[in-house]
Amino acid sequence: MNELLIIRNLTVKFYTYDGVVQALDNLDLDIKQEETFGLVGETGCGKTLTALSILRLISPPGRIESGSICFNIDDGDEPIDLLAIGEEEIRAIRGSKISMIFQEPSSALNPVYTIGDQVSEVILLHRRQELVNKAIETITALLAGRNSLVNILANPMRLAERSLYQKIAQNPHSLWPRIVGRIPIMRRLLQRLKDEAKKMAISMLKEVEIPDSERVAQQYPHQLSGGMEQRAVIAMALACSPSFLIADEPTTSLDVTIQDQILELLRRLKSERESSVLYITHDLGVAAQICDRIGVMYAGSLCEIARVDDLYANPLHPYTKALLAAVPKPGEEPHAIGGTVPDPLNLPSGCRFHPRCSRAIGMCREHVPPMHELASGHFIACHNYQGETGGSSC
Amino acid sequence: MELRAYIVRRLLLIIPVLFGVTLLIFGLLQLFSPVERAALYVTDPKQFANIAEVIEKYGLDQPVWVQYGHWITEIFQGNLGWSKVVSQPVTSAMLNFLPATLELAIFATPLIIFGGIFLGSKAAAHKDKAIDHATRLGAIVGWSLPTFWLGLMLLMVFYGLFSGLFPPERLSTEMNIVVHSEAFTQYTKLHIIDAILNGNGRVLLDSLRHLVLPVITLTVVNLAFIMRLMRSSMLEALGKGYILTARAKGLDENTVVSKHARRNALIPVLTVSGYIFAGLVNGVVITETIFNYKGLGWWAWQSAVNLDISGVLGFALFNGVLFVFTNLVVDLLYARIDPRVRLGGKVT
Amino acid sequence: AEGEEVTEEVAEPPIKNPTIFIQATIGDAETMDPAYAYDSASNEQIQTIYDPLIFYDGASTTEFVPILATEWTISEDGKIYRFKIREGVKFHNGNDLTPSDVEYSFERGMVQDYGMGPQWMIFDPLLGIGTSSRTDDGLIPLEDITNAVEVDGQWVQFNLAAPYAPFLQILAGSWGSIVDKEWCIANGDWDGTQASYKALNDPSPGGSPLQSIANGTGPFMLERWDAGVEISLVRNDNYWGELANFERFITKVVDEWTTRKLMLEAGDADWVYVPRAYYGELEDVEGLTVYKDLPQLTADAFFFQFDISPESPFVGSGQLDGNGIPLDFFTDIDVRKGFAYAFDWETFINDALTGEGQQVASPVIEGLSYYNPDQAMYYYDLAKAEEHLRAAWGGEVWEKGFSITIAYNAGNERRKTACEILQAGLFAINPEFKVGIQVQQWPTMLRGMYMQLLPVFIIGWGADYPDPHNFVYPYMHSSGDFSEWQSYSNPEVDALIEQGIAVVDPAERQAIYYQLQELYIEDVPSFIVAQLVGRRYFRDWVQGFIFNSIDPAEIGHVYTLSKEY
Amino acid sequence: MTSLRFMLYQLRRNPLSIIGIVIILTFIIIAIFAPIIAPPPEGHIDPYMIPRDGYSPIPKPPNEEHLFGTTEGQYDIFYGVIWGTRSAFRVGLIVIGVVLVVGIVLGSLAGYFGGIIDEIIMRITDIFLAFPILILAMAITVALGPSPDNVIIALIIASWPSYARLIRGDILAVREEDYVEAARGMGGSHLRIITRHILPNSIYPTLVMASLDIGAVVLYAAALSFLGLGAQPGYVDWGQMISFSRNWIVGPPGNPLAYWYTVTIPGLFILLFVLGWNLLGDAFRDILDPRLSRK
Amino acid sequence: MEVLVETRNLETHFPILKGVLRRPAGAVRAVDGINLTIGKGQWMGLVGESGCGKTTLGKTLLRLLSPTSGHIYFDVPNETKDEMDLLEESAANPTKLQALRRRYDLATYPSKQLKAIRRRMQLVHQDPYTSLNPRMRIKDIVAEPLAIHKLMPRKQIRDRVTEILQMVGLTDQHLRRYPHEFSGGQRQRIAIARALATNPDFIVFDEPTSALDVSVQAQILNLLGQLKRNQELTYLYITHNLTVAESVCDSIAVMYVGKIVEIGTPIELFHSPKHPYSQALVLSTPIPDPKRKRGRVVLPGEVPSPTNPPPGCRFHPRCSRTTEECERLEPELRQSGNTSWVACWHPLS
Ligand SMILES: Nc1ncnc2c1ncn2[C@@H]1O[C@H](COP(=O)(O)OP(=O)(O)OP(=O)(O)O)[C@@H](O)[C@H]1O
Ligand SMILES: Nc1ncnc2c1ncn2[C@@H]1O[C@H](COP(=O)(O)OP(=O)(O)OP(=O)(O)O)[C@@H](O)[C@H]1O
Ligand SMILES: [Mg+2]
Ligand SMILES: [Mg+2]
Repeated sequence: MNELLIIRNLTVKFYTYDGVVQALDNLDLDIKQEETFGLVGETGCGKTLTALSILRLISPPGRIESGSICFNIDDGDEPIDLLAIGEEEIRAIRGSKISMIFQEPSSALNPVYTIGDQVSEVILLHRRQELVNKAIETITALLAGRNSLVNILANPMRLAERSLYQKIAQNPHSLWPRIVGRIPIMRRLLQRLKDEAKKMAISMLKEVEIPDSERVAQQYPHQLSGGMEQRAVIAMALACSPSFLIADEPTTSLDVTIQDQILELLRRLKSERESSVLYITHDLGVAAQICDRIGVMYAGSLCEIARVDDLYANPLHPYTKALLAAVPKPGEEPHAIGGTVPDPLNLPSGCRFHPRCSRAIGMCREHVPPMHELASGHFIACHNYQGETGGSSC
Repeated sequence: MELRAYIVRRLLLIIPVLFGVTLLIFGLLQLFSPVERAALYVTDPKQFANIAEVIEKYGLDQPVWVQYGHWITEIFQGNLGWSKVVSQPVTSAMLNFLPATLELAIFATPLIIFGGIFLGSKAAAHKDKAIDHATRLGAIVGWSLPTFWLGLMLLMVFYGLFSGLFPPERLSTEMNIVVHSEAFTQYTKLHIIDAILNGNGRVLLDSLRHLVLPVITLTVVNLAFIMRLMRSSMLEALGKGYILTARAKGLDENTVVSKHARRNALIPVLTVSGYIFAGLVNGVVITETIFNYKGLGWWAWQSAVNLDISGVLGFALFNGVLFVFTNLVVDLLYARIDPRVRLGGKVT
Repeated sequence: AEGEEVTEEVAEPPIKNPTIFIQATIGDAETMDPAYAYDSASNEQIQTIYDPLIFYDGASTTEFVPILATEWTISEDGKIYRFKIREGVKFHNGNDLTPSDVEYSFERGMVQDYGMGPQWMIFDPLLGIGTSSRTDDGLIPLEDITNAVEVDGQWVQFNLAAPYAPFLQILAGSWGSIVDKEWCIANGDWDGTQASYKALNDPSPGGSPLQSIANGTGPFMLERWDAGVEISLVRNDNYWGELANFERFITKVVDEWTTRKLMLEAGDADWVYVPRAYYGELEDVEGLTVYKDLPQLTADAFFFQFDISPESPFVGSGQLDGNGIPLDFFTDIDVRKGFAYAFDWETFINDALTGEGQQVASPVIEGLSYYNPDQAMYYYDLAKAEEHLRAAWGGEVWEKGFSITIAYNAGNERRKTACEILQAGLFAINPEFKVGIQVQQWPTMLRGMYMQLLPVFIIGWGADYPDPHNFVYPYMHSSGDFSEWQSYSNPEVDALIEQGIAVVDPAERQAIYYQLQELYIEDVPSFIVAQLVGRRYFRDWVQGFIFNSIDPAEIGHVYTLSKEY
Repeated sequence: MTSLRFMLYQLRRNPLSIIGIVIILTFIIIAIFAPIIAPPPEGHIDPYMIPRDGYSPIPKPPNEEHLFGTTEGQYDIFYGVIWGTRSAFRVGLIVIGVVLVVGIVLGSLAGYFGGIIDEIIMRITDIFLAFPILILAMAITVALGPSPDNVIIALIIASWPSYARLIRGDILAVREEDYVEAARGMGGSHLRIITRHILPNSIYPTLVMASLDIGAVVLYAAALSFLGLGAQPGYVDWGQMISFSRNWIVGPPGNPLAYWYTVTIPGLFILLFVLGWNLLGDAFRDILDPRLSRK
Repeated sequence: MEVLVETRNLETHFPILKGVLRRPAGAVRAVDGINLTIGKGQWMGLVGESGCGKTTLGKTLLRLLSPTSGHIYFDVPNETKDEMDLLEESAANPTKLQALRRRYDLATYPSKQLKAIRRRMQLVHQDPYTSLNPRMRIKDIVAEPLAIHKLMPRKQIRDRVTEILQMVGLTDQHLRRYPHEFSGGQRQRIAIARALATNPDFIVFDEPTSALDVSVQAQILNLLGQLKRNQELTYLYITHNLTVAESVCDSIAVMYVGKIVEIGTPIELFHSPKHPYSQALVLSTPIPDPKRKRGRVVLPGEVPSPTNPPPGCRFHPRCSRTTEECERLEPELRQSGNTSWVACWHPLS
């Protein structure tokens, strides 16, 4: 399987008044084609930041300090470094090739626009060519229609529309739509595109199993339940069939039964579209259910990456182990991890987990453990396993 | 639909408020003793001989509620009393002076609102850049400026150094004669509009010239207010989740700001438009006074300093009513912009 | 020398608005109804729109020229005045002037008798001093009014209740304007009936049918009254006499001095009202003509309260213990004299009035008949003041000191300064003489005077007609406007005043008024702070200004003015 | 203590707020040392009345005797602006102080208890809020008669409703907070809940507004004085001093700016005073903004 | 088993105001007829989906909300309860009934009487970031209940505060700090300390760990278990996390739209749920074990609005076993085993 996304040495810092926060520290991560990669970890460990970095959406005072994020747009092409391309290019990728679902559906939707508007916005933006072609088709069909009075009156207008759309079709970057869009009355000429986009949006809503999607398209976010909102957000993210979908805790604010529905939906859509997913969660249960591979994060860096069965059956890193032990199980008291998550302004030296680690050795205090492959597909960053290959140590 | 009930409720609430407004105003009137109130009719001590007669004639020594009854009945008949300073009934004084103030407001309000919104969003979109600092500083200084002082400073410059460029009053003498001549029809009494309707460029130019200084004075302070508010609410809107969503969609920054952030940022701005209105009225009083621009504000000031109680109270009442209705309009606009209000769910 | 002349001619700017006379003043007219109007702004407009029977001859206040009356006679006993009415005069609406219009004008005035209007001046001579249409028993009979003025052919006769020396002066005022009977009745004014008398008597402000409309015989006609903004009069091209020099006469209300000043400097106004404080500012401005030292028939005075109300908050402890004054404090003449000597006229006139004023002894001020220029008066002399105050109240005042509060009306800086000067003078004599100064709203101050709350107050009187009676009565008569408030009463003075108005012989009158002036100084019920003298600033292209001290208009009669170099 | 130190730290960080602090401190010093900076002349009875040097109406330009010149009527501008600081503080602090107390009491009653009390109080505020502050204050001063005290009363009457409203709103928000419910669950009395839990957490926006409003109140008072509805002539009051300059805006034709000092100097004092409070209030707002405070 | 808390037909409705006059037009029936018995020393779990009324029930039990109808008995002998029921049925002696209710029925307590009982029951909120007054120091927060109830002189309060803080794993150093200086887990400990201050008998926990990370959640759960053992406490533990409830509770009540649909021990509930809703809940709970993929039945639809719940069994629109009976009649909560109750016409077996 090919790598879809390769993150190398990603470092993100926040320059706050109180000091510099090293939020991501030399993060390395590969995501393969058509896989679901889970990113788990406690609050504040940098999961969301990793996702935002991929889309280059980190806003001040945060800054991507170094690293590269290579993304394979189409099979075979040279992968491009998302951090090196221009603003225009990254915008063309956002929402069409890579899209994102946010944690809180109610805040991810703009309260003053209808669901339909918000979904069709992304379609209008990235699938213009398609829309234009469809529109031209419709107009041509209309022009060929019967010579009724209405048609006679409307045809000149339609001709103008068609020539405008043809101009756009010939040159997608043509300035025409922008010019026309600015002029109040002329704006109507673009209405057909919007209508087409609306139609596509509605079919998209249908696809995410929203009942009565025509009506929902005309509703405002506050009129929907959390589960429906999240479906709308998913529809928005998938509207342009991205090859890479980032889902940042998409079910955390939902109930288990609804969560179940959403997970099922994501699973289905993913397999239908053959895309890759970066699934961020802090729920180890959910991760176990949906991911192919999992990366465990702690305080801005990854400590273990493994296939899902491998990780749950055979966790190696002390943090992973502790995390799994902390999950409540019937009949037994959960095992707590001692200590607290470090202050991001004041990260411990060496391995960031060492103050809480029962197996910390002298080296842990001074050196950051590098990530290495212990068994095939099982990566770990811990001094305890340095030099070993394969097998388990405990 | 809930919205309709909401509007009806708002309209019904206006009744007790207006009733309270009349009570408050009448209460203020009671701060004067009967002799003093009678003396309000007196401009010269020689007229004072008949004071007892005046007290009796106007029933100034009657019980408060009887007086209130009379007063409110008169008000219901549209009689707000006699405005001494302009020698006409208060109602017709208001009608006569309204066009001038309206003309001022017609120019100042869009400047304030659109200017404030534009600059505020610009500043927020370029947070911590030079333009942001400049607007912030401008806003805070502008907001601290005493209107009357600004007016006087403008006077100092434009009457003293560039005298004649932006003259006082509403029209020059010649143009005033033109406006009142038979050849010129006063459709609206708003000179600008009338000039356009009559196709008279000279009147148009002249009245514009006369508007410049008052409009500047009126605009600066309120513009600063809106600008500040817009900036902060824009910043807040820009921090919301849906902005991130919009960016993640691949929208360019301009669209993100103008489509997604601005509309939401406008909501808090709208809720304070009542204050803008109040600011305008406050400003109008001072501005018109300074520039001898004969409008409602000038009249209110004249009434106040000349103790023309009917004038002051009439103006206050007029304002009260206008303000209550302005707020109603604001509420409706609010409902228009924010679907959460329009479609129920957040109506409080 | 030749070159110089040329430059001078070039320096003369072209006349702005040559066919219009524009004045900028403060305060708008209150009404256009001649019977109702009692403020100079209204009077000024009315006297250009309407004509009286007679008018002052130029600057004189005692000589008259015929206007709507071509001739007049006064009976021997001074009780019957007859006027022959001019023929061929038309009102602005085209109606002819008839003697019955004249009769109607005066009777209508008395019928209306606005409580705070000028009609007392008509009632006084025609129906006896102190009368008005309203009595405790209701309105006086209509016959009393209609009998007072009678038409006799082309003549109109006034039947006076008693001789009344200044009657002609009264007729020359704007309340003597002649209105069009027919037009008035058509506009809802008095139609001669009792019912209409009742309905129209003592209207509320603005309640007169003629409030904002006008139809006179005067040289100008009311074109537009934009209340609070401006009044525009146009020339009456059918005027019976010579036509006025201007097509329009515009009066703008401009409260802001700076604006008025700029208007005058730019020539946008031909005359503006200049508060005396700003005389200096116009001193060196080119293109202006100034008329100086014009005595005004108005005088401010400090009044002492002889019987302070026990409710007064201005008497401190209410006792002579250094922290207040007793309620009858000013009944001691030494106190009054001490106060009078403690006032520094020189400073007041030179500083506060910038020299534009003069000290006068009594209410009979310069410009009135029988003014005695040689009357002795008080002067600033702290030693004399001390002498009197030491003597006052058996020396107790000096020993314990006192504390009082004096009041002036808000907005009158001149009076405030006068109070401060008095305060400083008394303080300089004895630091225990503490005078507080209280600013009061006009109605509050009126109430204070009326209810006798104010121990000392400063206020002034302006002439209604140029006769000493109009001044001695309010200042000195026990039922005069001010002296009644003061509870000042001197039977000798009262008798003299009543005699003074009833005699016709000028010599006799002179003796009486000289004696009153003397008595005023002796008694010091109040003391005059100053008689103002004023200035008029015109554009230099305005010609024909005639100063008459009684003229309500500061520009004089616009009819006499013209614009030319 | 910690939060105070934190606040000071934040204040220090913001250069504009430093300027604000410096301005206000300067004014405080001026107000305290007014008798030393501008000593009243001997025999001057009331130090709150500006001493006059003669009675001439024509202003005199700055000279040795009168540092900032004199206004019309020969009131000393320097003395006036220095002592005017005191009356500015007096108006600002008294009005805001009283309004805060009234607003807190009524706002708490309305916000905490809700129901009919709320309805009544809010309708009353509606009535008052139907008037722009300046207009209502204008009407009240006219009715009470102009004097510095009446200006204060008028401004209090005109401005308490907005405070009551603001506090009510904030209390409504805080009333539903979990810690308030926790206090109720412990059996805490209404008074205790209001004073210990609700007010400390809802009062800050109001305090910010109050600090901003001190400037605004002084502006209103000055505007009233300017319109001739404030103190009696000669009282140490900036607004009134500007009104003295009103007829001297434009000098004689050759020298239009001859009397610049009469309007510029008192105006600058007002501007700086208001600006100082605004800067300070702004800084406070930034600091107390929950989004900016540390987690 | 000795009963500590018992509710009978407890209902809490929130009126919905509508129209011009803001008249009530319907109600949110958040708690709609609940009979729940919690034994002394029991750790009772309450699970259900968002909005089903868990919090409302918890708060009503503590009388932080006033019930619309029904009775709440706190530490009342069974005989008294029965007596009251009898009296009510017979309507024989209304005055006596009223007197008894005044005395024993928490639902009718006036606020004065409530204060006394508040000492004995406490609430711990879901979000430790909002449940502590940000402007009070820790020592004042924990001391506040003691001060309110004037349980001890001032001097002793300090010692007691230290003692309680130690009990929840905090030290003296923390006394003078403000809440924002603590992490979420520590804050929740402080909230627990505050609840413990007055030595209560009964504590309601409203999702105390849902805002916390798993590792911290484990700490808190351990602490709760420990405290319960040492202090003889009774818990009502509200959660939507079934795994947590399963691991710690003695008994679990499942709530659906204002009603309790099933009560049982964790083992019963997880291994043989009787109500189809409980079953769906159990099945949709993700298990942190990729190998244990359950037989998945995705529950269709959403939780109905409590404003107008479906007639009959509230679950019938989402249930696969619906019959005509379910649509018409509302099932009662019936005992189905020793420790289990269920409200279903067709319970699973
Ligand atoms: N605006 C900011 N200023 C300072 N630090 C920030 C900012 N935003 C994020 N960080 C830092 O970045 C770290 C990672 O944040 P991120 O949102 O990626 O965490 P997360 O793992 O997604 O947590 P959660 O599970 O709560 O969503 C945080 O610990 C915080 O210290
Ligand atoms: N004060 C209130 N006024 C009106 N409705 C309320 C109020 N409090 C709660 N509700 C409604 O009552 C229902 C039950 O709410 P409750 O908070 O008890 O649910 P919950 O089970 O605790 O949910 P969650 O898991 O989200 O905390 C909800 O529909 C809610 O909207
Ligand atoms: Mg996150
Ligand atoms: Mg809850």
